[in-house]
Amino acid sequence: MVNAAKVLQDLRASAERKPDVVVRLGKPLIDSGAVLKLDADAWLVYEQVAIAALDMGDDALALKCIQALETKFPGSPRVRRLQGMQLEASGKLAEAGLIYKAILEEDETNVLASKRQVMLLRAMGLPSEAISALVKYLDINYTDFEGWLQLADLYLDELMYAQAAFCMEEVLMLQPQNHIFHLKYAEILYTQDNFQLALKQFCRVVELCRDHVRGLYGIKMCASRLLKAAPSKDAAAATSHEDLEAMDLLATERLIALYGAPGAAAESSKVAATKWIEIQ
Amino acid sequence: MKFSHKAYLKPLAHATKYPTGPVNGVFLAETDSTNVVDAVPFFHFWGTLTPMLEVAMTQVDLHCKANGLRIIGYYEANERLEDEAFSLVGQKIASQIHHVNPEAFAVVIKNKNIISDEVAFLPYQLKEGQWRVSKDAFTDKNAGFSLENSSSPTVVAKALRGGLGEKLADFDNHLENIKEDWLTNKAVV
Amino acid sequence: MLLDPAIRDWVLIPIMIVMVLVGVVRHQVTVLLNGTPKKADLKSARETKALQRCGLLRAHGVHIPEHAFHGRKAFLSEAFEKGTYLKETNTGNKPRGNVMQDPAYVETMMDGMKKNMMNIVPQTVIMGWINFFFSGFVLVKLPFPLTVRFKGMLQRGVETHDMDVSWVSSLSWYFLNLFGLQSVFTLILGSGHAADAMRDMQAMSTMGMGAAAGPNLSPTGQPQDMHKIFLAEKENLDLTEHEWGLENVETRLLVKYGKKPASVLLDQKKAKIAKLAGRQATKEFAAVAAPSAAAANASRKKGRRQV
Amino acid sequence: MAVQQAPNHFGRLVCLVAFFLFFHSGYSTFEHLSYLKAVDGRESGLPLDITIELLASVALFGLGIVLVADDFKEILMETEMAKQSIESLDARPSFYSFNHRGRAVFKNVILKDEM
Amino acid sequence: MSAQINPDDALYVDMFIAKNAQTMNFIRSSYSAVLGLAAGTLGLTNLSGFIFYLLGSTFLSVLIFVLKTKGQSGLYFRKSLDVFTEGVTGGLFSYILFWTLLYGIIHVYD
Repeated sequence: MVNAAKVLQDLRASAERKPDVVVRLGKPLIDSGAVLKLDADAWLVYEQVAIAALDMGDDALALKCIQALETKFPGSPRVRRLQGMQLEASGKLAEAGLIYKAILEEDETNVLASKRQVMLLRAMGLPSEAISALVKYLDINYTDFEGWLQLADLYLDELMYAQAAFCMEEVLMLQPQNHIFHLKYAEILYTQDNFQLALKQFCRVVELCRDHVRGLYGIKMCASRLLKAAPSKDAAAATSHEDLEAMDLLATERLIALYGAPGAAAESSKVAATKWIEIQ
Repeated sequence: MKFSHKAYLKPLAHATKYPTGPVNGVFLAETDSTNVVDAVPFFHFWGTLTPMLEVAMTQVDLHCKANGLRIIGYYEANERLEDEAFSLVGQKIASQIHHVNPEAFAVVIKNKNIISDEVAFLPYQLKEGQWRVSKDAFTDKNAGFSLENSSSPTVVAKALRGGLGEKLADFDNHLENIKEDWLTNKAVV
Repeated sequence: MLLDPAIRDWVLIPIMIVMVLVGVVRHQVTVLLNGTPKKADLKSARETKALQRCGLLRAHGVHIPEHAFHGRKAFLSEAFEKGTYLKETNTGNKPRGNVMQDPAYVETMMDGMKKNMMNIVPQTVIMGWINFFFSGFVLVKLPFPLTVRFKGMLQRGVETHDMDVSWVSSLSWYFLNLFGLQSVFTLILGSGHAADAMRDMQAMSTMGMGAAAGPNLSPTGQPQDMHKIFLAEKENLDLTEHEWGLENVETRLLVKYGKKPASVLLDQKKAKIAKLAGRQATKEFAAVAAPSAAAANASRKKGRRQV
Repeated sequence: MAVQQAPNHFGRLVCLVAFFLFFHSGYSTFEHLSYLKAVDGRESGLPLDITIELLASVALFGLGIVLVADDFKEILMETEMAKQSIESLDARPSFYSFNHRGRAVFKNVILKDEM
Repeated sequence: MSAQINPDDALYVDMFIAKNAQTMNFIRSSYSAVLGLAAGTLGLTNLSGFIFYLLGSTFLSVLIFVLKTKGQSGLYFRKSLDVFTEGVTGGLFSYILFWTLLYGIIHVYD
């Protein structure tokens, strides 16, 4: 029992979306009432399980959790948001919208409800409305990097790479140590054919996280692209030719070392990767 | 096109492992036939970004050459349950494949049919420069698409209910941990 | 000299126990009081966040490329000049009403007061209790000698001139407890507890100055002219030069993997400084102005706080 | 706060033992001093056995406390980040959408029993 | 405001730094209380009391260094030597309080 609670807590902290695991662990906790032994954590577990249950389509369990929360915190916007999410999950988008609207009328700064409204618009199949709603939200809640990430994804869905890159720059300023955000920015830049900048960002990824495979692949791609291309005109910002070669060599060396370690990769992927490195 | 059991299983397992977002991948056939023998799962996030896609495509290509295979099709599953449209990015990738291999097709997974006895593939073909749904696929009326083993949907649905999807690895998984066998996925078959 | 054990049993230990208990109770009450977060106003939130955004750009602009930085800089400076983010667009012209009639201000004020009260009341009560019943008591002896300077501090309430300094009066025992019980509270309540003596001291000192500020209002607790702050911030921003952290990332990476000696980085840095020095002549004014402007700004703020 | 790492029972035991030792030696000291006062002896240091007992208990306490306290976390960003996957770092719980295929898929998946 | 990225200073997780400081604080403050009680019981006075505290703290630091950090304190603290210094002065107040208390109870009263 302690273990289940611990795993649930870890999942809450890591924010990974594993609804099946959450429901599998959380359901017995809630059914047996053992969850109440967790004191203050109990209500977080209820919320977590409710959302996971909605993800899984287990509406009965979700309802049970939400009702428990409702009795404990009557009228709390956070619980009402859950009710809205439940309506969303069962496809009653308009009714969910009413709930969020009501929450925002009481407290216009309610962050959670504003975010749900964005996702509601997206669920309705109105991506551009969702984007403008999110832009409006971010104009006020500037420091919410999750919001910027989400906006980047919404733009990416619409293939608006330049805008997505802008959002990622904001994320980078808010969360500069997270290599994943550098990676995402790098991949967006690469998609925009901005190989020079992408190379630098990929380098940053590997600098922050040693031997990051995705980053190494990125460096390799960018370096070989830049080496093949004619030297660019604005030489000031560009990486020097010898540096490019050194980067190319470094990425090659690290990738070969990673794949070459005994038992590091399945034979088929090892063969493909090694050949890939050769022809690049 | 005749889909082998493996080629039917992997895309669906991929869609089941990552049920909350879009996924994509490619189909492989033997060089001299149009029978789809295998599938390789690619991504479950950042599907619109190209660098890793380029890597994946080249590596699959190399894998194919080494094993007498070729890339013959592309599959994707949309995030939204009822969404069976072919995405823009998907169309671009599929067109690229079509460029190399004129027999190429694309499949959008019917999310509602993933775990059911019905075929969950909705094939698209490039006709007059447009990707169009191939009507009545997997029935007697359309000989273009069929399953090698007509019991595949039932068997796959059963396996996926048992949690087979978790064992599948796509290229994203491979990049995070190169132990993951994304090209052949021996653990799933 | 020895003391009567009755003093130990009825004064020394009770004072300590009472202080521990009061600390625990106050922790619980503070937790209860904190349970009700107050609502903020959307527009003032936007105002503060915009300032934060500018500060972030100045501090973390190093992480984004040149073009991205300049785009943002231009945007923010224009927005600040025009007052796009101001709560009330016509602040400058409107005569300011009585501060006490602004409900938002009063609310923040009350909130701060409540918190301060929670800190001060129990301490005052205990102090009163000790002063009333035990004033002039000598409770305990410090096991180490101190200089005469400490006499006033340790023997508060005992007006004897020739008593050894290490004897401690009741009131001073109280202070000793106030600081020393930290660890006990950490053990009982877990850290981050509300029974923090340091906070008491702060509460007392700010009370003396009569300022109780909420975080959402200005640091002085007085509504100030946001437009002026925005303009000052704009000035700071204009003077900020962009320096991109990824300029030499390739070299750094090569050094990290041991492909190049670390001295390369040092050489690069030197070359850069030399290059900057060449440009220094023209930029000197800006370089001098930037820190002094910031300093002036800071001192202005400080000055306000003391009012 | 409620879910902590598994409590270290050995550490607690050590603390308990140390506490009894401490209590015992403290009480012995008290007795010893009362005796001295009763016979009007001059106070001159504690007997060696009490001192040793006391010091032993202090040492044991150190051991116990160190064992009972939570383990330290590695603070290097690199080690921490390397442990996390892209999915978890790029996750945005407040932006979940619910009309995804998961509802169709999971409804039919049999939940495995608890581990 | 010069936030130049310096490759020499590694990046840390602030949350864990705080967590470690908290743990350290817990260990140090509880142990200073124990040390204080012991010193009071022993009836240490003047300099010997402070030397006792220093010795005790060093003993504790060594314990932490060996048991908690397994000899690699650099992994858990920004400077390896922090293990020996962090929280030592902070614990002094509690030490003095408990030292005085026990010293008073046992040795000062009749």
